[in-house]
Amino acid sequence: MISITRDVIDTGTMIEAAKRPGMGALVTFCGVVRDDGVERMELEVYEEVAVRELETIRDEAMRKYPIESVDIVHRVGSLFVGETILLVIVGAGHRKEAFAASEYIIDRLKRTVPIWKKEFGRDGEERWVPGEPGDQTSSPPPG
Amino acid sequence: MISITRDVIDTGTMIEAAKRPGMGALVTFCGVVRDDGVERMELEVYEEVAVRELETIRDEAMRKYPIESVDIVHRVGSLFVGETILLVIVGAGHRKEAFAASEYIIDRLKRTVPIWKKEFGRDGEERWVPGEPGDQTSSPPPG
Amino acid sequence: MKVRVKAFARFREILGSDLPIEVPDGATMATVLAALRDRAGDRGTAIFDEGGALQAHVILMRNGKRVKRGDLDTLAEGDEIAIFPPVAGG
Amino acid sequence: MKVRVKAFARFREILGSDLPIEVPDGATMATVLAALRDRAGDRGTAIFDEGGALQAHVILMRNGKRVKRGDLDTLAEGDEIAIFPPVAGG
Repeated sequence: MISITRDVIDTGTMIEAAKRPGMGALVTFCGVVRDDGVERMELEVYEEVAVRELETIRDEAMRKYPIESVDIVHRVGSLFVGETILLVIVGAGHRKEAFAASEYIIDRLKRTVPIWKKEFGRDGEERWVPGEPGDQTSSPPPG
Repeated sequence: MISITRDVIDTGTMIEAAKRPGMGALVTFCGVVRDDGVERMELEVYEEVAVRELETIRDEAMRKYPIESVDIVHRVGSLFVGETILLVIVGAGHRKEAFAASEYIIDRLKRTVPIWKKEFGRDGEERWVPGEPGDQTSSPPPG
Repeated sequence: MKVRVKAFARFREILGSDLPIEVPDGATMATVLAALRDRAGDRGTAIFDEGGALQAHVILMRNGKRVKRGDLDTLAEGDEIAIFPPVAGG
Repeated sequence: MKVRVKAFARFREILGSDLPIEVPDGATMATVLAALRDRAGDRGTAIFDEGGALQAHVILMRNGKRVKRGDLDTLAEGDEIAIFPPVAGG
């Protein structure tokens, strides 16, 4: 499943749903709101493009690694410290491929999926989180 | 939490319980019973030694990597295809360390924790899963 | 003809989130950018440099596909133009 | 004096899971291994080679700590000896 959601992500249910008989290993990544003096975050998305880009990333990972499934759920809207922002689940026959594909998916996602975060500090400060340097969006060539 | 259990492992609850304010990343590994013509498995443990060895592995991982938490639950007894055998959760500020520590913990665990698996095939065959080659148990020198 | 401009994150705060812009037939991305520059005014320094050119990190899309900033293709009625800073999801 | 022997996995199927063994004072690991060899009889080839020595992959513990197969320390009343094949958890 690939999805952008405004609701709390139910990690346990998603992991159970990802299981298939041929899998021996599921690697799950949860990105959560970290308390760096931050109280909450607001995440914004260019939704149609983000969903399409997540699907592209899933398809690439499935081509590149011998894995059986990729699920990605990205939350947007207002999130507090400790809430899950991003859930990536990779199921595979064996663990090495599942770990490698997970890291690939997250590195890629951070560079190319049109989502932005604004942090609201406990001190009242608001701050847009700067994007990671890199290609930015997989579509056509850089400008 | 470090534990050996005979009960179904509740992955979602364990992940939520592992969260701390300083964490930005939680990496979870679920090892599950894979269908290689296998119907179920029986796992056997030298429990006191296994728990102590899991604690040693957790402590080593926490010394070796800048991570905030390690939880390991290993199930024993009779398990069917798709059931979770092993759950490892690593919480950290950032993802790279969480991934590296997870892989370290699982590689180490497979070589040194006294647990054994017997597979029961759909064809009625019983087979002890051979151990991974390697040091075998961290305690004193090899014999 | 009309095109829609979607701006995100800091750029949305400057330009608004979803704005219809009237451009003449045969207009290109440059026409739209000029309209956005006027709209942003003094607040536009995150998007445009002093000479009015796009800042290095600004990303443009047309109908969901990345386009170069100097793209000379003529736009079509109903095109969706997106403008945003580097992404920061995950 | 008595020591307890715990065997696991395939070795448990051959030897039993938890057996008290009576050994003379001053006994070493070799004394226990000889008793186990007798007990295993014909089924012991997974554990002992034809000359009666331990197979290469057999692991021994005394009171939860790994010991070498040629360990000459004398055992004590109540010691827990464990014997098992390579582990396969995870």
